[in-house]
Amino acid sequence: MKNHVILRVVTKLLIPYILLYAFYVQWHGDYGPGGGFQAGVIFAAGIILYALVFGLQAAEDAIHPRVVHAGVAAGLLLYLAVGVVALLLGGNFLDYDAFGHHGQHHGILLVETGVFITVASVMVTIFYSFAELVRSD
Amino acid sequence: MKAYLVVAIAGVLVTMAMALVRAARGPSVYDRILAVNSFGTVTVLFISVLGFLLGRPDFLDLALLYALLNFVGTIAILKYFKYGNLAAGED
Amino acid sequence: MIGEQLIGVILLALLALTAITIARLRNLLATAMLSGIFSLLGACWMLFLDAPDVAFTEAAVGAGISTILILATLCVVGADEKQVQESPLALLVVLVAGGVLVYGTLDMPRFGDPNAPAHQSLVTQAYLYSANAPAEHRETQPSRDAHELETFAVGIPNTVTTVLASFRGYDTMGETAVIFTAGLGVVVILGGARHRRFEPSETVDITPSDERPEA
Amino acid sequence: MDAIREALSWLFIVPGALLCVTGGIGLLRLPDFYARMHAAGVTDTLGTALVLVGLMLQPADWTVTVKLAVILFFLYVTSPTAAHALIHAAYTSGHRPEFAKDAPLPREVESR
Repeated sequence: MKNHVILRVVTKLLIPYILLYAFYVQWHGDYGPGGGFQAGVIFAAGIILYALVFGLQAAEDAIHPRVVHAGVAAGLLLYLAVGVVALLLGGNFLDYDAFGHHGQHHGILLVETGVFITVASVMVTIFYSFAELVRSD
Repeated sequence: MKAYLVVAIAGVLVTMAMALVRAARGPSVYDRILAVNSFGTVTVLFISVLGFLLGRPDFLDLALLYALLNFVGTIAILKYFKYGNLAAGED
Repeated sequence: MIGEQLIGVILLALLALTAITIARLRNLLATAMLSGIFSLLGACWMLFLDAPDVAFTEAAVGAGISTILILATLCVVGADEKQVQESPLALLVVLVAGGVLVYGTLDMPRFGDPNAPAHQSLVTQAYLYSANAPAEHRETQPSRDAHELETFAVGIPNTVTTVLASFRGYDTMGETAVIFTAGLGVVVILGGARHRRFEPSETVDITPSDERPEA
Repeated sequence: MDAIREALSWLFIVPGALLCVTGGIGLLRLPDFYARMHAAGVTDTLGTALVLVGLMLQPADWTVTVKLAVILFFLYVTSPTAAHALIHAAYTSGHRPEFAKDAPLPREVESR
């Protein structure tokens, strides 16, 4: 679909906004609907749109599958790390009050970031793996 | 409850029903894609009007999400039908 | 009030119509598209019930990603549903199970009932209180003071986020682990695919049989 | 001021809803895919725009107005593009209107 001019231009226009909107949903989740899970899915949708229009190879060149595989683990590790750091600071596991005055705020943001990274990576991984199976190029 | 919002939501619901019938009946795959795309657009309207009707304008975040994601779904279906896979790069 | 109820009834009727259509179709491509519509309607219904966070998830996952992932799967397996012999026994089992579920709902509190246990529980009150109380509140008033509830103060306006990420942090960690496991499973099973491409003889016809031109 | 706002809301939202219904009827009743495409266009462009502009007139926070404008912008970018890609795919893959079953495939369409 790369040779389809209108589609290509509009996709290029749209992808930054989809990714930006994912971050809006991520950081605004404390005040409105949304959070890490939804943001991760939206972010993955932006990358998948790129893969659909410009081809799987182009997407894999932009974001290598190895990076995505690392992201799958990194998000969960970030989540666990927040818990362990709270433990080391003298609180209970995942007790954000140990982080000080605005601890709850910071803890929730960090944990949501972990969820975001894992969900986005898993969605992109699933898409890459399935599209890989029947690629024609 | 403002009367024009009620009119709007009634019109939007009727349109949703008609698009749904077209998506179910087909007959060709292109009719279905067209109906699904229209349905998505009308759903954006439904969510916006519902937000004002119930006095919850933060529902608009959801409408914005649909306005962006509806396009991705349509392109995916088109690509599937034209190329038989989702990986192809060249035409 | 009656008008609002009517919107809900119409949405549920459209949902039922979509579900019946999906069950009757044998063309999996059309099924994928209609399940996208089903997710959209489901999200509208949840929004109508004033649950924007759930609707958001349903919208992002159901309408955005799952349609694409279903299509990616159909590329591999083809778009015709396998014909199976429909037995009356299966229908009976489904009807009985559905009847039991409907019977179960009869004991549930009425929709929006203020006396429902979920609305009266101390836990609910604590959640709602914590979401609305500012974080500084806790500093000035020690926990054993006046209200027991004030120990819960978090100071984040969105109750759902507070409950998911703070009160139920363990739960959400488990959910993240589940998603991680799903990704791991896909990588382990399909990850080696690039080394063994499908041979041309293995390719499947992705056009559903009722869309194919007459041969 | 409020009376003008009310009047303008009626003027925008009700015709917008009617145009949506018109598009829906066309989607349901017109004879073939290319004709239905026109009907869907009515819903996607003027119907959507009138309803959203009407909602912008409602008294609300300025962020709400901005969000509505952004939604309108994205709908106006994505739906014509999706419609164009759809009709391009249909025509190049050999789908023909009811009244021109044997129309040949134009070279320029084929090569694009």
